[in-house]
Amino acid sequence: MSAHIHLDEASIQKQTTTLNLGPTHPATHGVFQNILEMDGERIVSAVPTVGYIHRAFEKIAERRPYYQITPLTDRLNYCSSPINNMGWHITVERLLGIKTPKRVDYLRVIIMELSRIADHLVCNSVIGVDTGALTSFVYVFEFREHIYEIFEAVCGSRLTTNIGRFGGFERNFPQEAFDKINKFLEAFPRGMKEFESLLTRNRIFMERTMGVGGISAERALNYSFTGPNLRAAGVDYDVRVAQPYSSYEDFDFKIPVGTTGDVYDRFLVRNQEIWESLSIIKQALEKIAALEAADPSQKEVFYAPEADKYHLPPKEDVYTKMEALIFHFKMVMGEIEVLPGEIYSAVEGGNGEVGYYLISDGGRTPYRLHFRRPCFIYYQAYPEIIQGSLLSDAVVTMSSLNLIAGELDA
Amino acid sequence: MQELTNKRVAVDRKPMTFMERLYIPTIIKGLFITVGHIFKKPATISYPEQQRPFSPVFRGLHILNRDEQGREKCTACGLCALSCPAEAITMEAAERTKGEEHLYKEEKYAAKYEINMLRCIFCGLCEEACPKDAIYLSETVAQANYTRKSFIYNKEDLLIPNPNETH
Amino acid sequence: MNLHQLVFWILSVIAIGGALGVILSRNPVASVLFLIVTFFAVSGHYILLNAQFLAIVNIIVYAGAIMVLFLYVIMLMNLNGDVEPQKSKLLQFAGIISGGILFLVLLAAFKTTQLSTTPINASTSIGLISELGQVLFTRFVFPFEISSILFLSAMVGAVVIGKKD
Amino acid sequence: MTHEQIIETLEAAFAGQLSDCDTAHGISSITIPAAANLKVLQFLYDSEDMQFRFLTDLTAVHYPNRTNEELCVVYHLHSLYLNKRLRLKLYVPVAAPKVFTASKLFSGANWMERETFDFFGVDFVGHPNLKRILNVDEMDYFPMRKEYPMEDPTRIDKDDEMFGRGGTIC
Amino acid sequence: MRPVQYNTNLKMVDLPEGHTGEGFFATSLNNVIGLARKNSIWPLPFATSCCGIEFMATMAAHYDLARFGSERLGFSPRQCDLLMVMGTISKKMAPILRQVYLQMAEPRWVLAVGACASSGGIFDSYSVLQGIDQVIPVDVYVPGCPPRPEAIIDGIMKIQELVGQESLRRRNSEQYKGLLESYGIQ
Amino acid sequence: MLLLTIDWSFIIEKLILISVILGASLGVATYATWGERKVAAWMQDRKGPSRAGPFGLLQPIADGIKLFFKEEIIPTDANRFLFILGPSLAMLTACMASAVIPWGPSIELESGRIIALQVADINIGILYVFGVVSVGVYGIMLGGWASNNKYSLMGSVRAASQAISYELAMGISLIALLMMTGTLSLAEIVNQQHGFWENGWFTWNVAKQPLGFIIFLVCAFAELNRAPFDLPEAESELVAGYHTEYSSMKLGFYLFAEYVNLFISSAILITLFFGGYNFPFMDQVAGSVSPVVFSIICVLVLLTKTIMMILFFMFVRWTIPRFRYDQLMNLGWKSLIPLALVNMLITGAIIIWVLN
Repeated sequence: MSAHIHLDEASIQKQTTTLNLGPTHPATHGVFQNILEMDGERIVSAVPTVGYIHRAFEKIAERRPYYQITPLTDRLNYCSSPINNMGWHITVERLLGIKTPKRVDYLRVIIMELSRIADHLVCNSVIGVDTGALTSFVYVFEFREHIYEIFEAVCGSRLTTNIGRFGGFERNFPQEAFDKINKFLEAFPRGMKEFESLLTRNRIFMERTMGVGGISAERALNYSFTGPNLRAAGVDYDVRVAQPYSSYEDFDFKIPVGTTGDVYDRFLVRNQEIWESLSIIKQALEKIAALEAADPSQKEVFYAPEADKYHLPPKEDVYTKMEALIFHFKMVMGEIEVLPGEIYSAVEGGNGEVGYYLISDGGRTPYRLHFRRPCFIYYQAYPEIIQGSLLSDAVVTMSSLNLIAGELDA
Repeated sequence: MQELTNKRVAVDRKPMTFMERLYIPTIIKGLFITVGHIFKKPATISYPEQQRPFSPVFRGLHILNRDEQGREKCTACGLCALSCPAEAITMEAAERTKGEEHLYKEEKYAAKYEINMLRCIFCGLCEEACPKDAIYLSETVAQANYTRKSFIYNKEDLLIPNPNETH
Repeated sequence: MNLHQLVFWILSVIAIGGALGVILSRNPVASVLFLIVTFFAVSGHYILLNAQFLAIVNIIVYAGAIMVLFLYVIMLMNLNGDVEPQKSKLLQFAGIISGGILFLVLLAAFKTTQLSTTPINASTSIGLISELGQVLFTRFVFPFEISSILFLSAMVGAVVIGKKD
Repeated sequence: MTHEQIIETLEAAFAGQLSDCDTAHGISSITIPAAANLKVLQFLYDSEDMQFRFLTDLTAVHYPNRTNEELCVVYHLHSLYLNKRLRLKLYVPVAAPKVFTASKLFSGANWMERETFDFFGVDFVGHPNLKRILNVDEMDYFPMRKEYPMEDPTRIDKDDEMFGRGGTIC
Repeated sequence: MRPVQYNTNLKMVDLPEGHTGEGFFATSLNNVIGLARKNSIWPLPFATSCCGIEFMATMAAHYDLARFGSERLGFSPRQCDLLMVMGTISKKMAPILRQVYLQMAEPRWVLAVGACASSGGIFDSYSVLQGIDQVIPVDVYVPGCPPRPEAIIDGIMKIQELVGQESLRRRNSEQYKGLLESYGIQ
Repeated sequence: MLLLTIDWSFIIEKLILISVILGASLGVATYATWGERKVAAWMQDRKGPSRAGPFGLLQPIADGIKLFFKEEIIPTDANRFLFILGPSLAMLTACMASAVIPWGPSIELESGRIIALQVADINIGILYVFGVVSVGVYGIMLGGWASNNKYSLMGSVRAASQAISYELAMGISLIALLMMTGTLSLAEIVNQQHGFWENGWFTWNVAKQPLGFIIFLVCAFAELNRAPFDLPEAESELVAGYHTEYSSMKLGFYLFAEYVNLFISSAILITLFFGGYNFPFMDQVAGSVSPVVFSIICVLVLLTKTIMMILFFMFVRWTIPRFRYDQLMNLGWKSLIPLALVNMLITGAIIIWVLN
């Protein structure tokens, strides 16, 4: 008879055992490691380890021309890559002082809100999966598939979109994209209601999430929480409202806030934000229609006119005109004129404030680019949040924080 | 915490009603939804028998363009390789010699043109960078394969069929 | 030897072997498993006596519930040969002496008992549930109720102990 | 309160210690001496009419050309009360990059400082657990410093021909 | 716009050597087992990043990996047949990946999904492993960043092809042992 | 006593019956795995297995063959004997419980010989089932513990405590039923539910004991370790729970035992509460067909009902989230047991004051 599970002296003394949760545990999204000190099923303390998919984004960004950083940002929070793309573009535009036309802003808002919906859907359905309700997850993915189709119609790619360029978009939205958006807006509310009624008022789900993984507003602020996780704790801080970008000030929407910051609050806040995003998309479509009705030439506006210096010339000109060809070469080489400067600019990502701290020395590549990654910040509060809760709670808490590994580890 | 904006609205977190405490009514409600889905048409597209239509701008496997006379358009300027964030494109330029006008459109051409599809991230920057209308990303999904070598697509794999030869 | 006797002997061997296994095996988990085997053999004996109810209750309660709890505790305590403190030689010697004395006493007691030569010629339904219930609630109603009070107090005690301060 | 007023208040409190105060792209940027970082942060945190109680971000920048102040540690603070952002910078020499830790004031600074240590080797004095966070513990250099190339110099596994680098890209 | 819609020059490669040991003369038992195995590939999703999300889409209603008998995800390496590595594997993660591979029961297959897992993709940096085939043997690579679900299904079908034709003796063959030894396994 | 007189034809008859029942329950269980995958797929707007044979019907066979030919791994630190004993016990107990289920009415042959479609009509049939089920937990416990893995250990600890807790409520809820039927024999209980409607009320026990049925059903979910009570193998928490370390056919046994159990418990539920093989207008049908055909109809009725029950188990599994450990214990000890006790008291009161 072999000796069974070995415990070290210290844990025998304390009557606890250590449990290694992750990095390949199904609940840890494949990359987080937690060394839990357990008393039965109760967690006494947790030591998280990160960095299992550290990819050196910031180092790579220092060696790439500005336009080649867009694909990098895709892979930060890959559940809502377009927001990251546009956050990066807005950062550079702010540094360059480009003013984007309203139509571009609204188109961006549509894309960003669609990706916010996609992001929140993943998070909330993964809470469902971690509590054992798999079916809602599959329903949700049907609608994510619709959103993917919209992205694909706009830019040709589903997940890592590389959507948009400095000053606007690569090309105008095809009619197909608008049709798909309208179809989505029609079909989605019913599916969303189904999703909500499967979980929201289900007693098993409520009891599993209420009072679990809570964090007070003070602690959340002290930990620099942002986004839905901060709002669930009761602080109505939203970058879209506090420091509007991309004409968010034109839109009328609410900021849902919770009270206790527990898993259930986060779930509800995200669900509510999905509804708000839907209303924003509808408003944006109306505003675009109004713009186009007032001035039919608006239909062709998809990038800022003064961004000509930073936007690739039209292909026809490149094929035919010499100046355009030379300019095209310069652009692709990355020789655009970016003035030396320093900027911090933030957008409300699917998961909180995504910040870009960019230092330019006037060269072809950024001198330094630092990403403020909300997940990185949430995860360090994780041990404090789960202390004293059960193993099952820890799992649900992790998914409710919506930790995206790519964003966390950079 | 004081209010920062006038846009805040609290989420609906009302306590459970008696019916909800009984478990069973909500479970039955849930069952109605999920069982109802049994009678819906499945959303599944039976790939590979059925193909899902890709958008016309889809970024898939690359193609190298020819002009109407079947000449290769690529002039080996290297912009695509330069703009590739994954550094997946390799090319070697060569001068067109006399008698090759029917093969190559420009005076320079790519003697070797290779894309490492394993490295490629299908971002479409090469297509944007091309000043000669030569490289495009097609509506084809790159195939899975057994060896790493088989992902080096060379010029022959990328060139579109010659319009003069096929007919 | 008829079939009945054959089964009896087989079950007896299993029961005694299992019982020996309980005390001889070094591993507590194995001991528990041997005990379960013993219970099954004893239940077999009950069935031979046509006491099916007793047999199955023996399995449900002892093998199915109590031994599960035993096993549960033993698993969690992670007992094994390394952890178990070695008993001193003196203690082992004392154990042998006292065990031997107990054995002698038992032997003496059995020697004087008269084996009833006539088998109990009760109805075949003696071990069945309805008969058992009749007897329990009429002849043995007082001990039955007393024992239920005993169990109740044991439960209260367990709750009190189990409650954390 | 405007950015100018914030800077004025700070200058009044820390006379002669601040430098390079300017406001661009909606953020005031102030350079403070390395030794005074905790005092400034505490002052901003405690000040009732500013309430800079939210540490948005903490990182570092490496300027190899600035002698004796090669590493620049950058704090981004946010006052939710004023809805204003503030950038604090401090410079330390790369030979002895010692900065006091802000993790006592902001719990969130803990990992941000570990990350900065991991990337740049900034030594946060008083940090409860200053060790590498994203990279493997065995790593013996600070990869984000400018002198290190993007690729791992110790790598032997690279096959240039396979990775599209063997050709002649101009 | 594009001159043609599709690239028709898709590269096809024959099965790698050593899989079809008995070749044409495979016994019928071999065939039956191969058929069974190929229709019951339980994947172990080693999903670290973006490709994991696309994998979820593959599992979901529109693509439904269940059609291939592969919907039973096992998170315990012992129970799975196919290790699907999806996403960037950093140097910190590499030993763990290897450990998971070692814990799997034979016969086991490895599918490298996406550019990062197959070759490192755009992350040619100090911290990223340039392809998982440096630590474990890979059977099929799926290109794309992330690959569309179609491509992932394609990869699984390639694996099926491999599984269906694999001879029962392959795992005991000298060639296979040599392959594992070249990775320092056993 | 049966054992004293050896009636060879009787033994042969029983042997045939046992092998048929075993074969049938294994077959149903096999296709229950297929059914589960299909049901899950349909509920999720998917198609489900479709490539292995027509409609994916060969899927379970493919899984079986694959598992059979997979490498056996016994972890070095595991207790070898118990590691193998675990799945064997699980499979054994799963198959044993089917012995007392009456699959159809007795067939009276022309020779006068009566063939009972029940392996053993012991007069304590229900208790026998309980006995087998209570032993069944050893399979999971031993397997989980012997694996020498902390997740497995937690899974087996959860399984044991869950089984013990819910057996109590299950037993008490059944006592109320037994008070009404006055017998422990399953054959007798089924006979009492003859037909469908009699004396102005339904004959099936579900109409007489609705509360008892619900409690029994919930406990059956718990005993089966099925969602929402699948804590012992909770995928997102314990990786694969007690069978984390199992590979190959030993894993197959565990997975398969779960489905055999599912089939048997559904059959028992049907027998106890939904009239077993009884169906409306059965007397009329019995009058118009030969006894053998009638028996076959009865068996088919029972199987249909059982399959409906299995489907119900599956629907629930794919709909609701999983309980947490403390919720599970609260539900068992603080809700179900008191409810079952109340149910028992009410039943007793009704029997004494209303029915007499």
